Amino acid sequence: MTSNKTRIATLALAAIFSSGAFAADPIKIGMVLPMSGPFAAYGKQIEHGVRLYLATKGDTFGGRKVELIIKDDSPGTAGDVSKRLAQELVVKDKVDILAGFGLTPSAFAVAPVATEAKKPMVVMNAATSAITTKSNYLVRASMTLPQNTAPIASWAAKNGIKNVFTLVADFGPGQDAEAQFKKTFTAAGGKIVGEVRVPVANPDYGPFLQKIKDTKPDAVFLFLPPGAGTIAFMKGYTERGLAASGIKLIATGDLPDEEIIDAIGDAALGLITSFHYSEAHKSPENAAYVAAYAKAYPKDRPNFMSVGGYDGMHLIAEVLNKTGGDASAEKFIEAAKGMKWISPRGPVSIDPATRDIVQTIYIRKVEKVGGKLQNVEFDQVPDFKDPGKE
Amino acid sequence: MTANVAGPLREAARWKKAEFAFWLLPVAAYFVFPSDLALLSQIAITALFALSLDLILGYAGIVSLGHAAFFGTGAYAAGLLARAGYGDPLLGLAAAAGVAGALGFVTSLLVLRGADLTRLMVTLGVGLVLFEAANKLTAFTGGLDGLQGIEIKPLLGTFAFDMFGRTAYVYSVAVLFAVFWLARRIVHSPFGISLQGIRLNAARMPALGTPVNARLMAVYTLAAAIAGVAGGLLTQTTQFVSIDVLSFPRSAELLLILVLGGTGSLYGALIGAIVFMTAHHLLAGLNPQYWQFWLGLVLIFVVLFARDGLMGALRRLAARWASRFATRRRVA
Amino acid sequence: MLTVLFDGIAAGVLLFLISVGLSVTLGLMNFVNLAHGAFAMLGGYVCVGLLNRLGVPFLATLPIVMLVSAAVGVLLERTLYWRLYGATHLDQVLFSIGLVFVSISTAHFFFGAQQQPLQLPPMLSGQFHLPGGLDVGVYRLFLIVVGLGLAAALQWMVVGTKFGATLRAAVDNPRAARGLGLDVDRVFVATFALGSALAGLGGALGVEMLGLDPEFPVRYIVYFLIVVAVGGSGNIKGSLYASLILGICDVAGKYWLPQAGAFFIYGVMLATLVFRPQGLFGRVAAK
Amino acid sequence: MTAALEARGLVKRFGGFVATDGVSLSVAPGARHALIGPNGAGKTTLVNLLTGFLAPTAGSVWLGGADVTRSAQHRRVKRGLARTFQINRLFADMSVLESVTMAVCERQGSAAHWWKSIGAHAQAVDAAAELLARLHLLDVAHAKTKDLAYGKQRLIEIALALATEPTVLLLDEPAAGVPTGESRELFETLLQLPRSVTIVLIEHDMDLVFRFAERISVMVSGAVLTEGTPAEIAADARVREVYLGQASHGATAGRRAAASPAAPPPGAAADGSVGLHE
Repeated sequence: MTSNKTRIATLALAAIFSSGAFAADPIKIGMVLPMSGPFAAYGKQIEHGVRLYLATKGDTFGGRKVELIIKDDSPGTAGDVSKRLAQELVVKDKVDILAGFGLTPSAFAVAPVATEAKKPMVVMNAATSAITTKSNYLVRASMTLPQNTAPIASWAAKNGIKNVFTLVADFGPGQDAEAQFKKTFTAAGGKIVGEVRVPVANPDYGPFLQKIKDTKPDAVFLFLPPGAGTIAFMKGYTERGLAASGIKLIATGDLPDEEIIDAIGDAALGLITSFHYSEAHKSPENAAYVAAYAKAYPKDRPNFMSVGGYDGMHLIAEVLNKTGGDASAEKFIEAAKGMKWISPRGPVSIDPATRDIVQTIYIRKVEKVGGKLQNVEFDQVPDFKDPGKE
Repeated sequence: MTANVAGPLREAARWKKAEFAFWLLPVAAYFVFPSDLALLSQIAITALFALSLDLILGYAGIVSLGHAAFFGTGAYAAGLLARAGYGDPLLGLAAAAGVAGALGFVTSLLVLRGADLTRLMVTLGVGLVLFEAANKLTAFTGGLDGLQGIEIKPLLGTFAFDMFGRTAYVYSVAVLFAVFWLARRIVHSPFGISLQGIRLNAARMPALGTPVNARLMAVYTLAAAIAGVAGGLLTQTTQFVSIDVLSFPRSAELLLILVLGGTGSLYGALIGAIVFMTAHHLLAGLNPQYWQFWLGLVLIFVVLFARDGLMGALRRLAARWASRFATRRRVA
Repeated sequence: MLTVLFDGIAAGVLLFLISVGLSVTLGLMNFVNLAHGAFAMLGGYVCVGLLNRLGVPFLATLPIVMLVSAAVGVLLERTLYWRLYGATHLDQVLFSIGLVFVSISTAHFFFGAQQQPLQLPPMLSGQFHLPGGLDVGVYRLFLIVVGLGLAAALQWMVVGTKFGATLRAAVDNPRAARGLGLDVDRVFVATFALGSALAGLGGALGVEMLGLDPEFPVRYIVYFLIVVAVGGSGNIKGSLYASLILGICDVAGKYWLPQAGAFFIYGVMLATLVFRPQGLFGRVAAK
Repeated sequence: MTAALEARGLVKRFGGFVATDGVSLSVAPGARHALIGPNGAGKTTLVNLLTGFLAPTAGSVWLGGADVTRSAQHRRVKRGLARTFQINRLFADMSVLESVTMAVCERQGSAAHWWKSIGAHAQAVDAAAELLARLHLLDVAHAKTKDLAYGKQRLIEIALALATEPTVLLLDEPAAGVPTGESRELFETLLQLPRSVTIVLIEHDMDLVFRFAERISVMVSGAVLTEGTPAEIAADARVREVYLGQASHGATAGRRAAASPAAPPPGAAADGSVGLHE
């Protein structure tokens, strides 16, 4: 009896001590991001978002101070590198949470580590739909490609666009976007009059543009990796008078994202896209975010990747507040499921079933706002789930 | 007569003390850096890859800008096999070696034509075509997203691949050593010597009755197979294949590693890999954006002023010590 | 239809413009300068910089671009390149790859990772239509004119002038040339300067269609090599024809058979290398 | 009886230039046959045609009564046809013993062995060592080729050829660039070669030629002018005609060689052979 009591007492004590112990020490977040090489801009923006959150909202949640450890997995497409870094973060740096992931391959490669090490994994950009299915400890705070593709397709079908010519870069994301667009657009009664997959590093879009011009579709659906290709295409589009001849240009919003829209220049005017974030989004949250960002990083403009980092960090913070600083995988994911908040991008929530993000997708048009090229939102699809999983 | 005349020739093939010492390093590393095993096993794999390039470049004198083609082929071969349910590591390596070797044999027919410049471009071209193919055949390779869902069975049915990378490390180092030992025998054998003959004076060899092309095809195929094994190892230890294994930068980087370490001496490949990977790891940690800059400078310096790489430097150092030691003896 | 042909020619000429510099250094000096793309990138940045920061008109930037590239070329030639004239092709490749790495980081440091915007003067942008459904892009037309002019000039220089003769002699057999009292070093410097200037010009003219960011030297290295490989290094006509053929095939291929993607152009390169190592138009090496 | 080596109407054109103009030549087994003629007469080109280093434009080559016109260089070597080069083609970074053993392995058919180290191939090493002893090279057996004096290197050039145990040996100016004293010594060794080896010699130094050869063919501008015993050749007016004004030839040979087409192209320095030459 007494022995029992004492045993219980000791257990209680132990519990207190242990809990007290972990409440004290900081919580380590290991981030895997491309900081150099072709996708260096991704890593930069995501890091900005995360640090901005910690700078504005403080760095202690659920009684534990947050500590960031960032690893460069450049080129960002080499899964073996990302996986090794994740392993090091877990084994050597003893991190409690894995986060970041600029591109799909690194997320895919790291997911098994999260599962085996029982660490929560927060995806802040990588956008292939299937990622969340690769580990039960994985939650996504950014977006999925189909999620941003379907709305523009249905919008096009609704707004008198009958025939569409699709042009995508010939790699995983491009093919996914093409597939999703076709699915939604044809289901809504639209017709695909031509489709082209162009090499990722393609020096000249002339022939494709000419082909489009000769096919005379109502609109072109475009998916290219941000960078040289996009710019060359947009310029050619105006040069060859496709814009003038009334062929609309529709795409997902990463094409004219704030990082490169200035490099595209006025050629981007009139481009219609569907996306979850625009610097021009009208809401007090975003106004505050944009202001803070401009103050912290005057040389850059906030884009969807920075918001991915920002919201990812918000998710982690809220979860810690909820669990009182406990970051063990099961508890973390349970707390994350169904979580709702107002992000700079608008209202978002985590789908309890898929651990993927549910958010409002906006239809935007590129216009000059105060001499600055912006994606101005004029229509929206609220609380839109990733259709890629159906 | 042979005994004393052949002496020095045999001596060359005999294992030196320094070599035994060298091979104690990986063993020591296992205990000294228990939490860096993931990195260490990738160093071992890179070393193996560099070794395969050294065989064709350092010994036979075949230049290549597309050696990643075989590395990648091996990686995908092992990966696809494992995904098809045949997850036994050794079986996977065998397959990787086989497929990559076959590819090596076929492409050797193209590569052996023409001089250095042509070879550089042909190897480059082959590499590019393979990359493009892997990128297009998403159904097989997963394209840019990479090949996942690879289940590797425990090594020898008992040692599972753990997250700390213990099994992976021991496995990689063991394979590296085995292949190194084989390569070491080869380069000291008549076959190996004739390869060096071809490198030193290709025009003379036929006049000695050497079927030059046959020899080169043989070694090219062998090197391809070894590169394939390295690729297979990477797949098995990371349980993932990204299209990056076929990329041009990988080939260029490998060339760089080998030259840094020193061509034509198997240890150059190993040391190059160790130094390069460690430097990359540290520099990338310090300032990710600009580590390439220093890399470039080092490369330029090596080519201009230290063409025999780290091995050369070590040799000179050893020589100096030896002489100093000798003089001290004399003084005493 | 006609438009496709026109675009093909334009694309070909662009290929010619960005690779002719390499054809000069490689073919005439037998130096594998993989850092060719770095010089092209330099030209691009100089052009964009003058245009956007100092507001120099586009056409006016071109001569400045050539001068700057040439100057940098000479500087590097005198300090580094000359050391490797005797060296093996492998060493030259490694050396120039090193240079490429350095150039990438340097560009990244000064201009950042993003694409550089280039706004063409109105007189060079847009398109006009000719009867028979031929749409002519003004800038493309401009490229064609420049390219063909350049080709003619170079051809004349190499074949028709004393300098050309001296150069060929100096390359074919430096020892003999020195014996004949030619200043081989001077010739090589001049040639290298020319190669760099051409690279810079190609880069500047290419920005509009190829874009410009630090990865430039690596991204298009393949295309330079393909042209040289197919054209046969060292003869200007060869690279021009090769570029035109590649350009037209590439454009036509993309227009009618987009699935083929980049395979096509690589295929051409490999086939050429295997069956005619000296290039389609290369003179058979004496060895 | 069949000739050890025979050329029938060999022709070689480089573009418009005819280097070899219908050469027919028959060398009897065990012969000591010399091939002379002014520079540019096409002697070396002929050797290259005979050994398969070049493919003839027309004509055929017969070795021990078999047509080898189509067979590759290394095949002809296996059939017993060996040569030395006018300009050293050696293995700069190998030890003398190593390179000769390598050649011996090639002949003994063990060159493709990849398991046992070359030093452990006793037969090969012994054979190589004996050969070196015969050429008085045993003392430098372990020296690096590039560290040896030019005279020694010429001997190695010959040693490599002998290592293939030829029945027919083509010597392309074996004494070129060798100081007179050493060249005598060198020819002593050549004279000691067994009769089982048929020797065709190209040489400019007339005294050496006349001491060594039993038959001499004179080549002029790619064709055989005449053939005969040394006495006949010495008496032949046309031959004098050819050599008139060539008195100082032996002296100028070296300098000419540098500029002659046989000189390696620039950049060949990489293979070490040219470096050795200078």
